[in-house]
Amino acid sequence: MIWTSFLHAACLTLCAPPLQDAVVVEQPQEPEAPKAQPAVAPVVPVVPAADLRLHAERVYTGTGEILKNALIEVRDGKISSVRPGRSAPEGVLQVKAVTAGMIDLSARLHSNFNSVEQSTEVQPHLDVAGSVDLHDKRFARLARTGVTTVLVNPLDRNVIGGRGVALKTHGPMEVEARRLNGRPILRGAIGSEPSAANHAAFGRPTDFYSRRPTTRMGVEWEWRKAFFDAVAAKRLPEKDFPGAEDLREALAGKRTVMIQAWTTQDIRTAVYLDEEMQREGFGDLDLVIDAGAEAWKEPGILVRNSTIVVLPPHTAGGRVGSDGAFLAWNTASLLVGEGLTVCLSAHGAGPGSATLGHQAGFAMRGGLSFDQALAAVTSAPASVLGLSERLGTVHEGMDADLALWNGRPFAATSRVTGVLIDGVIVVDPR
Amino acid sequence: MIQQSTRLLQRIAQTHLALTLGLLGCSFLLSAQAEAGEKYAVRAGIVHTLAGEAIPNGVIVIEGGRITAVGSADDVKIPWDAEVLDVPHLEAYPGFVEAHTSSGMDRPNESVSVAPFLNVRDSIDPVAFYFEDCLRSGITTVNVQQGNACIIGAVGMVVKPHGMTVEEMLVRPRAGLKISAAPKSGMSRATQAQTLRGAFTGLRLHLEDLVQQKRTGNDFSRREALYQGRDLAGERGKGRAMMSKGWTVEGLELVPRGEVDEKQEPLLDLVEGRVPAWIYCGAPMDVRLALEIASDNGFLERTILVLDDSCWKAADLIAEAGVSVVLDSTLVRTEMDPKTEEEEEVFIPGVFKDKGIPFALSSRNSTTESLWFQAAMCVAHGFTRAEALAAVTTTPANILGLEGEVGCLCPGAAGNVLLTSGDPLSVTSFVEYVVIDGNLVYDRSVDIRTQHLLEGVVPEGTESHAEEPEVEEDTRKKAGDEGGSR
Amino acid sequence: MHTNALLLASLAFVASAPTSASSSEGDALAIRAEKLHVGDGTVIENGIVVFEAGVITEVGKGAPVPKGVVLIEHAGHLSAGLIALREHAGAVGESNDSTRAVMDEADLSYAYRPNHSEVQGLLAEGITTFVLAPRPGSLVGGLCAVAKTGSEVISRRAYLSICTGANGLTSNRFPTSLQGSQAELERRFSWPRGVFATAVKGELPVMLDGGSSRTEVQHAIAFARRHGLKGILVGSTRLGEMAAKIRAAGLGVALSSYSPSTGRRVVEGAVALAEMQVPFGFALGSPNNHPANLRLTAAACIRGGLKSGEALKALTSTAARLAGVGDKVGSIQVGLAADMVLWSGEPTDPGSRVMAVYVDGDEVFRAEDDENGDDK
Amino acid sequence: MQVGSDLTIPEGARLIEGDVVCAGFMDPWGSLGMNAAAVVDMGTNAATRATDGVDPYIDPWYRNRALAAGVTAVRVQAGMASVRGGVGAVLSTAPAADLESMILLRDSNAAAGLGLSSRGKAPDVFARIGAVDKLVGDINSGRDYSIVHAKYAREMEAWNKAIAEAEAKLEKDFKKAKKDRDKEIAEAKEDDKEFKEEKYKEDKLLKRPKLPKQDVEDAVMARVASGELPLVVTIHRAAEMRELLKGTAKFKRLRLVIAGGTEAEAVADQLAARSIPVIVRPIPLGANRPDEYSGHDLALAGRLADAGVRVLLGSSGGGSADLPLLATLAIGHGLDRDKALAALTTEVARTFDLSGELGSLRPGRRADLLVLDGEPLLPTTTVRYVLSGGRVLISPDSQD
Repeated sequence: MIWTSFLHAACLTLCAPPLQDAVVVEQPQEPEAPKAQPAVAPVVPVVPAADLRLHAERVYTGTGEILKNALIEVRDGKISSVRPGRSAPEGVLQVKAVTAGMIDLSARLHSNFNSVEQSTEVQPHLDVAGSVDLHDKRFARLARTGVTTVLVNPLDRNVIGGRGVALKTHGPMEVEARRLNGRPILRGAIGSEPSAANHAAFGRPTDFYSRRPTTRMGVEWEWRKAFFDAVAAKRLPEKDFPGAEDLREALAGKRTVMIQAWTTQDIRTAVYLDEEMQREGFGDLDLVIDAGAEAWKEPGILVRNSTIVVLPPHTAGGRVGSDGAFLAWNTASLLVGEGLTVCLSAHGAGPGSATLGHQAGFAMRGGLSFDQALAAVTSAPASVLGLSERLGTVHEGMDADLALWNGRPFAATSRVTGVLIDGVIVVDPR
Repeated sequence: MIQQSTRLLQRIAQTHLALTLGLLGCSFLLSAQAEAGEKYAVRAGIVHTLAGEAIPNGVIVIEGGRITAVGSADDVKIPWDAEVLDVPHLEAYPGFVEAHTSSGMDRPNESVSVAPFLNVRDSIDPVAFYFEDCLRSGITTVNVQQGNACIIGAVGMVVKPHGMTVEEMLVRPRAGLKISAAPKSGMSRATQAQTLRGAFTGLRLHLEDLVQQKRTGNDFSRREALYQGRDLAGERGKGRAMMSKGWTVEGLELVPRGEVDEKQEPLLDLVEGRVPAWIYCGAPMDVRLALEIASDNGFLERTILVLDDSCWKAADLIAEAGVSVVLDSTLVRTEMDPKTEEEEEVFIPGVFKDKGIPFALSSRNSTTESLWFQAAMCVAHGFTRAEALAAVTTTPANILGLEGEVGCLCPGAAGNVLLTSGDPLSVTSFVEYVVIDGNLVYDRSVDIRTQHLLEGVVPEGTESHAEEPEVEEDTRKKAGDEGGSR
Repeated sequence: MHTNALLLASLAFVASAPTSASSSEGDALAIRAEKLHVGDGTVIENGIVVFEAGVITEVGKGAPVPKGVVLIEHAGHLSAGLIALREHAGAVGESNDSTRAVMDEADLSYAYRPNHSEVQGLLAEGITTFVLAPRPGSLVGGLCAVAKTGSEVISRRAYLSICTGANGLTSNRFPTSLQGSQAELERRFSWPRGVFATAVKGELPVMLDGGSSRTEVQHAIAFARRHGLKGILVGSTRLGEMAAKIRAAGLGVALSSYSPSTGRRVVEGAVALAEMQVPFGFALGSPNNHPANLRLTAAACIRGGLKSGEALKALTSTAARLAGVGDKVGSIQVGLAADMVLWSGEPTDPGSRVMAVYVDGDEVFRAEDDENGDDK
Repeated sequence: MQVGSDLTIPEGARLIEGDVVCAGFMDPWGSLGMNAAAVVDMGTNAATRATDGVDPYIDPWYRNRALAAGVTAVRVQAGMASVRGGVGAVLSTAPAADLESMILLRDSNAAAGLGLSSRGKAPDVFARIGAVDKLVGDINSGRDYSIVHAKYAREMEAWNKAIAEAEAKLEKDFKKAKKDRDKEIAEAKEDDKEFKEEKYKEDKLLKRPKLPKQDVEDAVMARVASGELPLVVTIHRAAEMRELLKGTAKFKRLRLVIAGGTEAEAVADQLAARSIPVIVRPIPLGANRPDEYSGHDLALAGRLADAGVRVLLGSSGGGSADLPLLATLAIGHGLDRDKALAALTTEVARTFDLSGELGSLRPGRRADLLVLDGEPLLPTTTVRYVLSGGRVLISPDSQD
């Protein structure tokens, strides 16, 4: 089976004709349709036709319920109605199952070393959006696997890499046009990556990699120093520096701070950092641990701090990431059991067997329930992005970002056969 | 009996574990071997024979390692003296068959380009974690062949992933000769092809030379006898005439086979069709060479192609030649149109299915891409369950010439049974027990590695070990950096 | 063959009055060519061009040839000298300094060596004017100069050279990232001083190297619009794909040199730009590219559907206008410098030879007599 | 079938109208259709086959581009920069799924490379001259090889005869010999002595001549020495070319072809005298070109042609689709238009023994031809139709 990545043509032909038959065919067999549209003025008897309609045997809304034989209507990129218990009208797109489009908070779609400003190790003010390449085929590939929204972050070569940007995986080819303005994210890392390229000044004083941390201690110290300086600069304007404001906003909880920390020791460090800020009365970080593979070892500290965790992909041997962290397959269910918010991610792996959908399946192999798994790839990440109003669940008014499945979602024996993003058919299941 | 061994094994395991660095030991290895005639029976909730309808509440009777009876508990009587594994909550399936792998050897490749005289027997490591993992994911038959980086490689063998010695593991020796149509490093396709053909020309010249020597000798003694007026005692050939669908060397019967260079022998076996050939193709263009070599030298019927995922483009050629194939573990391939720069995804097993080419799936030896997962991917892409399961059981069995011996639960077949908590293609079900030749060889309840992976259970004393290797490496890297600086 | 015969005749004629081969001392020269390409697309059959003191004084079919003025008959085509946008010839190893990211006041005219062999090589291919630009490697590489081949610099502030894309980055000085370089450039242009101020006022055009990828080019265009910059885009083979955007931004384009690997995009780009009426010329980038590449690129575009008239304009008048020297060179018009090439055939056909080249009225190149005219 | 101005078009034949018709262009020095690794392989030897490096599965689009430019055939080589390139082949550029229909000639030539830079480094000067002698040596051993094998054939003949006679005689004398033997045994019995068989000696005439060593590389070089295969030598420097010409002078039947020949002007007279064709690469090379190309000049083709040397034009693997365009550069730098056209058609066919098949419009030739709307080799001329093997593969309404 062969399908191409771009289907504008397909979607256009699809948006056009249904307009008519929607009006003609739809009206008689759906008497209550007008009631469903109170907003429509009585002078206009005809309901504006949907741009697109599709019928699913099962719609997993993401709010715990499963709608059987539901008819989903899409109008100007939004879901205009979801009505269960309908028979599929003629010529309407039919699928087995529908979930909200999946969201990957660690999609790693940055353009590598061009995406992190290494001249100094703390760059809270730089926005990765400037280096995102929307023509990168990886966006389309992710879209094909049902991932409709991604958070792109700077590469982990900096202690504080800068602002991440949330994007749909399909849409206009300009970042600013595609950017999702939810909750701002400040992304950095703890562990070996930020210091990987660095060395002490002796011998090679000419390059600036000699000015940067070469140890975990150093990395951790840079974090604390950055926040202390930012607070100090508040009082002493002459001490102000680019990004100080971003850091203060983070302390004020206006920005989410996303820290990559694979191993227990690094997760601990991140949480301690947050708690130190609280003790110092600087503020309370809204902390998200990215790639928190070993979160299962000390869930306690995470609970204590109600930290959100983004998990890296499950591997056969459990080993994952450059710090040799070990991810137990029951981590997600364990943390959820502890009442923590957990998001799954492919962390740049795949496509192939390591897609986000498969990760949800593997988490279920580790004991996560279906609903929890669904949340971990849709509503949970949506809330981290502060976009719960638009993304992560399937109901009226939400963005028409849908993953269309040919069987039970996340089962190894089914897959995403169709994808809608903002109401546009990006992958046509037919 | 199981309980006992279990407890004991757990104790062994603990100590064993303390020793292993990082990777946790194989605690579940239950090393009882079937005495001939020893009886074993399995009673399961459902028995999927893959050779007919599924049998609810079914019974499998195994005697002397072979299945003697399969059927509903009502029809099939369990011998009174049989050891019984009674698991009504589980489903029984035949063990999966890995049609071709280079895992399980200490090193899969040999630097010598043409080395048909080698045998993987000498490289297989019975305690390799690969074999352990096979049991976890339900693989009970493995065809171990040399890696793809060769021209003519070693003789491979079929084993079961259980046993303390290669002899114990052995299912079938001389399971074929490995050949690669794709260039090994330092060569290009042109030079690879040249060397490959050269190997067979070499064999032919060698044989012709042997025959020539014999002839010269015989002729002389004939003349001598004539001269001396002796009646010549009929000089008959001590060897066997050469049988081959390709080329033959006249008068090879004159040469006792023992005189054939032992380094050349396996190649002669191949040409005479006594062993199958496993030919690796790294690109569609290699398929042509592979088929040419096979038919020119008369072993096309006994050829199996081991394909890189790019080879789907040569499917027509393969279908025409009527050979079977083993597919790469990458099932969906992305091709890019050089003009439009747009990507297309090709589901490879689909291509081969449509062309009617018998194909076996191969695992990437990992939980996330083992045979059950590969089969599941096929279902996700529109295969029926039967088609998908066939590609990891009966088809590979046929390809290996083990039809009816493995890959199905039918009388006469080896007693290889998986007992799964549910549909083996489901991400949420597990292989609970594995029976090979009527021996219980895997029991998940005592598989500490799986527990560690799935539940993060870390037995005492192994925690630090489990961490160290990578972390150490890590700090060492750093230390190096600082070292440079101090 | 009679072409060459005639040509030889004319040569003899010139030889008889050697000093007259140079019009600098004031005595005029006139050339009549079978086809005279003015540069605005019009072609004059048997057109005559008269020039004196390096400047064209008369052009036309019946242009009056003053008494005593030598009239050179050229059985072939005559066009203005070709112009290469973005050249590095004659600035050996001094055309960029990657140690600093921003070198706003660097002036390429100081690096120009008129007599360098690289420069002479350009003449043999009929290139009489070129824009000497810094090699990519810095965010702001400096000021590009317009130089006459083997002669003086005629404009020292043709462009301010800017790399908005990845090729302005290096791994061991600020910036190492695209967002870093964007932040820096924003800073420079949002509170502009010096050349940046002039550029923002639109008085100093920019040469924007967006880098190769479509996204980088998009950024470059957006950057130019944001700050109301005028000038040309260079560097990417994908510029044609964004013809509409480029036009909207009121920018011009210098197309990269043709090469078998990237050629297709360059060609399609040229056609697209021509359709969108985006003014474009050709970059050469010698010495790393052979000077012949300039005409080869044009020819490739013609083979790909570009009108050969369009191609010639891109090689001459349009290029001159884009380089801000349209009032000095680029077409055969009264008052402009007498920079001319005598061709054996169509100027845009790589198959026609450069018979002679004039810069400021001086004959600076003359093809050695070729035999293959005779042995026919 | 037929060519002419007054032909009757047979029934049902499709008539294609066009101003100019010419034979399809041939790239005598290309790589289109080859697997990249095979082309750059440095480990090839005289017997490596180009046909083993052909990849029929490359996207047809690449070949269509060449076709659209009018290039209908390419001579390819495994190991283009290798010391011994092996047996070259001529491929059709017409897209095809199977190898057989791509191959026009499976052994067009043998090949060697002398003094070529690999990874930007040129071999040192002594090694370079040594390499030339080595090549000459190989041609020599090729010649000896065929001599030795011919000798063997004769010896075998003689031997078979000798054996036949000897055996006939033995057969004849057998009865007597048997009688004598029985007699001797009897005598031995009487005076109970032990019976001894009479010693049988054979004179060395009856010794089977030894089969000379089989060597595939020598076998190819033998074909080269005998002039059966042209030998394409990629060589650039004058010094090496002189050495090569000197060394190969003694092989009267050798058919040398020079590829590259950057400094060939220095030996132009010899090349002309021995009618050795030179495949010139008319591509504009910039400053950072390999050492052997340092003397590169677009005027080379023209100058050689003027000196009476047979000139071919080749892409050197840089992209056959661009060859016609590049050819115009050669024209612009002094190569006569007609000679340029010949350099892409008839000369190629002649050099690689394809004249009976390709390169010209004569009855009986393979129908690889172009229909143009103007003179060939003008940028303004577009190729309207391309026929390969009589099939119309490119027409105005086909895109790419």
